[in-house]
Amino acid sequence: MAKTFSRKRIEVLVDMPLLSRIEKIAEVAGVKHFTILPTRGGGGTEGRWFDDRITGGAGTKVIFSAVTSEESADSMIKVLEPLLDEYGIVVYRSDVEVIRSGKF
Amino acid sequence: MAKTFSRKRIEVLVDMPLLSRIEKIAEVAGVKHFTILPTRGGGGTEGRWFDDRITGGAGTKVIFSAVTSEESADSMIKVLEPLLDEYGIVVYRSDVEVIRSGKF
Amino acid sequence: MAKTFSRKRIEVLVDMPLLSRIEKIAEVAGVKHFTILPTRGGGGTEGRWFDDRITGGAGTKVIFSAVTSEESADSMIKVLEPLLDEYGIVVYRSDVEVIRSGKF
Amino acid sequence: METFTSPVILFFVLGALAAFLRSDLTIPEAIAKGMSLYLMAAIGLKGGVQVAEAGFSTELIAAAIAGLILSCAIPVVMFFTLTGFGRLDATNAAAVAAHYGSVSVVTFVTGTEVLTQMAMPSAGYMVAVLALMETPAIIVGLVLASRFGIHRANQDRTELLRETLLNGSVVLLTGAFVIGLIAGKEGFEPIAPVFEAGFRGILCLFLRDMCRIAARRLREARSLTGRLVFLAILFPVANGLIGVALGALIGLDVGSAAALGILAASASYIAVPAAMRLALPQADSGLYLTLSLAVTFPFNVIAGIPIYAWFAATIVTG
Amino acid sequence: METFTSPVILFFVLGALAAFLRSDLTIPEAIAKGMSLYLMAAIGLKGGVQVAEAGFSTELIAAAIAGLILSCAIPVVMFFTLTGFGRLDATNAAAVAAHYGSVSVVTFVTGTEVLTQMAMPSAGYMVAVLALMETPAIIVGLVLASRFGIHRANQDRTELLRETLLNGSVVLLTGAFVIGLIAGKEGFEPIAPVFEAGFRGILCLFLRDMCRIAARRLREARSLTGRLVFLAILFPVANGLIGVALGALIGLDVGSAAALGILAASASYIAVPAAMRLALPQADSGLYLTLSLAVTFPFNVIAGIPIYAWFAATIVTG
Amino acid sequence: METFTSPVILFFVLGALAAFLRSDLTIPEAIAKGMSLYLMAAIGLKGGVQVAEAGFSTELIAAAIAGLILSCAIPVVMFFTLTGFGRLDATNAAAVAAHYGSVSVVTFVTGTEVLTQMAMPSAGYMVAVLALMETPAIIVGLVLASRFGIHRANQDRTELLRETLLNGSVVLLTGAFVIGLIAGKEGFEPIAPVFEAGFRGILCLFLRDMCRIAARRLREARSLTGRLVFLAILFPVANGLIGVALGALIGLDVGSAAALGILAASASYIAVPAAMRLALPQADSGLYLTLSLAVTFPFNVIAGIPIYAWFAATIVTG
Ligand SMILES: Nc1ncnc2c1ncn2[C@@H]1O[C@H](COP(=O)(O)O)[C@@H](O)[C@H]1O
Ligand SMILES: Nc1ncnc2c1ncn2[C@@H]1O[C@H](COP(=O)(O)O)[C@@H](O)[C@H]1O
Ligand SMILES: Nc1ncnc2c1ncn2[C@@H]1O[C@H](COP(=O)(O)O)[C@@H](O)[C@H]1O
Ligand code: NA
Ligand code: NA
Ligand code: NA
Repeated sequence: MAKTFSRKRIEVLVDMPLLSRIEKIAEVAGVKHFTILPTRGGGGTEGRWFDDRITGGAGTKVIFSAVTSEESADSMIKVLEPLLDEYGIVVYRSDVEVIRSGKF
Repeated sequence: MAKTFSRKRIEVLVDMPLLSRIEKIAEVAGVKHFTILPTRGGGGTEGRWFDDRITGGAGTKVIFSAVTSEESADSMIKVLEPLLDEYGIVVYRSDVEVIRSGKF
Repeated sequence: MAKTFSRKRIEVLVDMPLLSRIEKIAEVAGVKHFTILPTRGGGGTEGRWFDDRITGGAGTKVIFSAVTSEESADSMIKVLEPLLDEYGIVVYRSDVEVIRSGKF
Repeated sequence: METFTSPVILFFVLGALAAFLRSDLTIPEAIAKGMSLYLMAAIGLKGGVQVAEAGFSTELIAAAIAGLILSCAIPVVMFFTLTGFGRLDATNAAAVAAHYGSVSVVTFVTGTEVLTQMAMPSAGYMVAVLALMETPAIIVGLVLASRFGIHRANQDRTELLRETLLNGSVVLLTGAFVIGLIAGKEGFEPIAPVFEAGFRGILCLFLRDMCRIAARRLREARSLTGRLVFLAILFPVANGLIGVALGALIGLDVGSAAALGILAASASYIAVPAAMRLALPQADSGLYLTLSLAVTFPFNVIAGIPIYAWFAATIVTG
Repeated sequence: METFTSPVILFFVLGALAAFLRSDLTIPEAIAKGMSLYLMAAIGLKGGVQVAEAGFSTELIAAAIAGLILSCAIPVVMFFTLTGFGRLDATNAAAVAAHYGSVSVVTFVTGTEVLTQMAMPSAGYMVAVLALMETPAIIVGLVLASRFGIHRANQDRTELLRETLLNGSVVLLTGAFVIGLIAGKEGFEPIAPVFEAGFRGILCLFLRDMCRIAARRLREARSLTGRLVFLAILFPVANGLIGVALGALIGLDVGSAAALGILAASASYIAVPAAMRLALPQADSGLYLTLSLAVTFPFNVIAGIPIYAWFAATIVTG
Repeated sequence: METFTSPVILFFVLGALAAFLRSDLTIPEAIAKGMSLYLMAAIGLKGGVQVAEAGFSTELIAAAIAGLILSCAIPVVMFFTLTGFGRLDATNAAAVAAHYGSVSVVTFVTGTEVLTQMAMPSAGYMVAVLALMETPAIIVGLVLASRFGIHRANQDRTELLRETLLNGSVVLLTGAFVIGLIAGKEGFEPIAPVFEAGFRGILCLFLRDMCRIAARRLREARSLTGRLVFLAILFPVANGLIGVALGALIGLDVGSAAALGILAASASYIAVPAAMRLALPQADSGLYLTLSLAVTFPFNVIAGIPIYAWFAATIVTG
């Protein structure tokens, strides 16, 4: 078996205009590396939505995704928790294995 | 460590025209919140494919992704299982942690 | 609980021009099924980047994502490890459950 | 009457039909956004070239001041109506009010097309008024929210101000206007084919899609009440008529007075939603987008524009 | 001959070349889809304007009936040939057959361009025939599948019917046609630049890309057999010649008879695949898309259209 | 002077402004890519049609040979300057050098627009020279890297060669040129509206966006040193002047000599980065893209092109 190190992947589904806020929170929490993923739509308590760019991104959601240490993921979650409702974000994290411990 | 609750993330890779079917199955299984992710291509037993919109979506796949309770994920999987071949879908699920238990 | 089999999901974040290399490595490692996901940007040691297609894809990253057996994931990781720096790729894997053991 | 056989409006109706029938042929988002950029660059340029031709005038300045006054006064009146009759909380009321103080580029463009067809074209400087009216309402809305609603002290104000004032659509519109001013008619000629010829055709396709999205949004809307829908139709009419009257008062020609009414009546669905999502994240984005995009926008295109045009034709004495 | 030096066809060949050389410059999907929408809106409008000019005629009705008959008869004949000679199971045969009973918008558009260049333009009402022929074959295909193949009782029929009849391309095509009818020549003029001038250029770029995708699909195809490829070339020729003959029989002019042949010969790759994926998910989508998009489509553009045009010129007596 | 009131250049400046103000209105990537394809198809066609008109000439062959020599010699000289004065390692120096030996389509197109406006248009065959100059520098760069830098024996050479020679932009440019040659002026006419009229307008929008991306890249750049930025401005000037001189020497007309200078001065940001990422993955892609796209490209558009044009006007005796 390949030697791997365990890390956390944290994902935040967020409205486009609020992405820069999430990036700042991540930086403060020590999450320096991240990737932004697009979405095409979804459904929830507020009904079905689609990625319509008519509104110039105000109605579009993206996923902020970062593989990071448990501590950084923890401190990021702590900052995000009080903002969950206000920002309308969805946050979850999962276990991943990485090849090298240094980079994450 | 931040207090979190464990949930399941279920992902279904499905052809665009069949997405509405998956959404209906999810709703019946109690999965009320989901997000749709785009893909750009892939490869499998049927060869390499690309997201060509010439065919108006008939040849495009998207990922139905939902974080939900183990029970809902279970009942969704049970409905999907007999349809795997017919619909040509790929289904898998994984463990995730969420911050609040209520929403999922 | 639905009967499932455990597999590995391996994800490789890679620059568009190098994707074909990753596909070849995957094939040799026995990973025959994969899906390509788009990204919209990110940030790391080299600064913030965006998916600008001006450069015809040279500056765009995609995610190679495959659900596969532990052995295949392992052998893929072994081939990728020495290439991590040179290719500037990010690799991680996680546990997933699949419904049928045959297909993966 | 003629308005209704114009392909521009017919395509809009087709979009509405397609949406209510849940027909699925959508314009890809990238194309929609590209067309939106194109429309802004094109009207900016056209307006600038026209002003370069006609020269600056007192009407220009009067129209600009009138526009600014409207975009500050409208949100205040709306805010109190929304919290009172509309039963909205202060934060949501402020967010919605800001949308109606600002303007919609596509409504304006459709309006100028209709006015031109009715042989009462608006002056080129109205594009400058359009650009001026985009942002002040955002600031008024935020002031209202912080005074009567949730006050967030730890707001990053400079970030917000930059986002608001340097909003992409404002920069593009103003930039294209200035380019049109500098380049003038001769400079514009070589690039005219793209910016002039394509204009109405693109507008057709765009309206078809806007309407489809508006209808879909309406179908999926949840937090809408009858009172709010009523206000989202009443306000454009009131604002529109007041705008036309103000235009007539300050001596604008009939087309420009009608255009000022259209600007007053229209509600933003690009610049303001983005700013509100950032500055007032706790406000319900589904609500303000639905009111602005799915109620007021189609109302203005179908019924509002002819009303304001007719009113202008009635009160402005040639 | 001239056909082959036309830029429209040359760009198609360039696309084929680029694809077989595995050159990678692809049109982004959003643009491709946008161009496809544009082509449909443009031909719909043009056809409607032409009918508004020429008025309704008995030929229009005759052509419509002939088109409907063709789109119902073709799938039945094909179904039995595919299950027999083609060795396909009933479900796959039904799915493939439905594609050939329906039509391809881009083949039609390329065909009308070629016909115009050959000085035998087709009548404006052929666009209406095109719209009419899009969907009936889907229903015929599904009836065949449920009679001879897997019968799925728990099908959601209303959903399927809506998807099929209100398919986006049908709605856009029909809608644009009706708009053209209502607006007429004068209404069309202001929007003509986008819809007329751009036409052939866009078609060039689009064909380049279609061909690239077709060739890629062919390279990656797995379930293709020689017999199926043979049928995917034989059927367009047979259908095309029958279509032309039928057109001549009912008294269409030479261009319209050729256009009817082109419609009969062409196979759908937008509306039908989407409907089949939904209604017959167990059918192999790789198979029907490859036959329609990668075999029949290029065959028609390169060889089929000239053949049908020549046949029409031969049998229709001026 | 006139250059600076041209809308083409003004839109570029608007893009720069928007980017430095961090305004966010970006052209969607799909549209940007579509416009890039459009520009290549359009100049290819135009060039081909012009050569079809004028016929092949000795100047064409002389210009082609001069272009090839420049694209092979420039990377060699740059490589040693970059490893010496620039303090880069051999691999990065080779990657950067290859970019400057190759060419930028948008710089060329902007240049020909400016030259046409200055009444010194370049000959149609310069498009062929552009296509010829795209790839040789890649091979030179790789030879330099394997001789002086990391030598990777297990490289998949055929894959790389195919990627390089059949690079999409080369195929499209060459293909469109050949189509223009075959179709000639009459064949081009029906498709001209899209490819000619739209040209400058699209260029405006594209430049606006290019500049925005360049400025963003510059803001985010990390591995840039003063010495490298200096070289990224010095080299275009030197290469451009040498290119013009060579053009004058071999007897090109004033416009074509200026165009050869522009080609020599410009640096690739599409074909070469993709090839380098594949062939020299260990080279820093942030570095070469920033130098080429964010330093040299804007320098050439704003200052370089007028300089080379002026130099050509000075030394070429009519
Ligand atoms: N559990 C979940 N899994 C996946 N996506 C979710 C989930 N909850 C919310 N979302 C996404 O977030 C959006 C807003 O959620 P809500 O606030 O519940 O309407 C939804 O439309 C979904 O796209
Ligand atoms: N194990 C897997 N991991 C990721 N993607 C998969 C997997 N299996 C199938 N796919 C995707 O599903 C498509 C169809 O799979 P198949 O039916 O095996 O051809 C493939 O082209 C892949 O894009
Ligand atoms: N731990 C991580 N999680 C998510 N994305 C990452 C991570 N590390 C790197 N990336 C992505 O890979 C890109 C290059 O990483 P770097 O080499 O650190 O600059 C970054 O811009 C991110 O988009
Ligand atoms: Na307003
Ligand atoms: Na047919
Ligand atoms: Na060069």
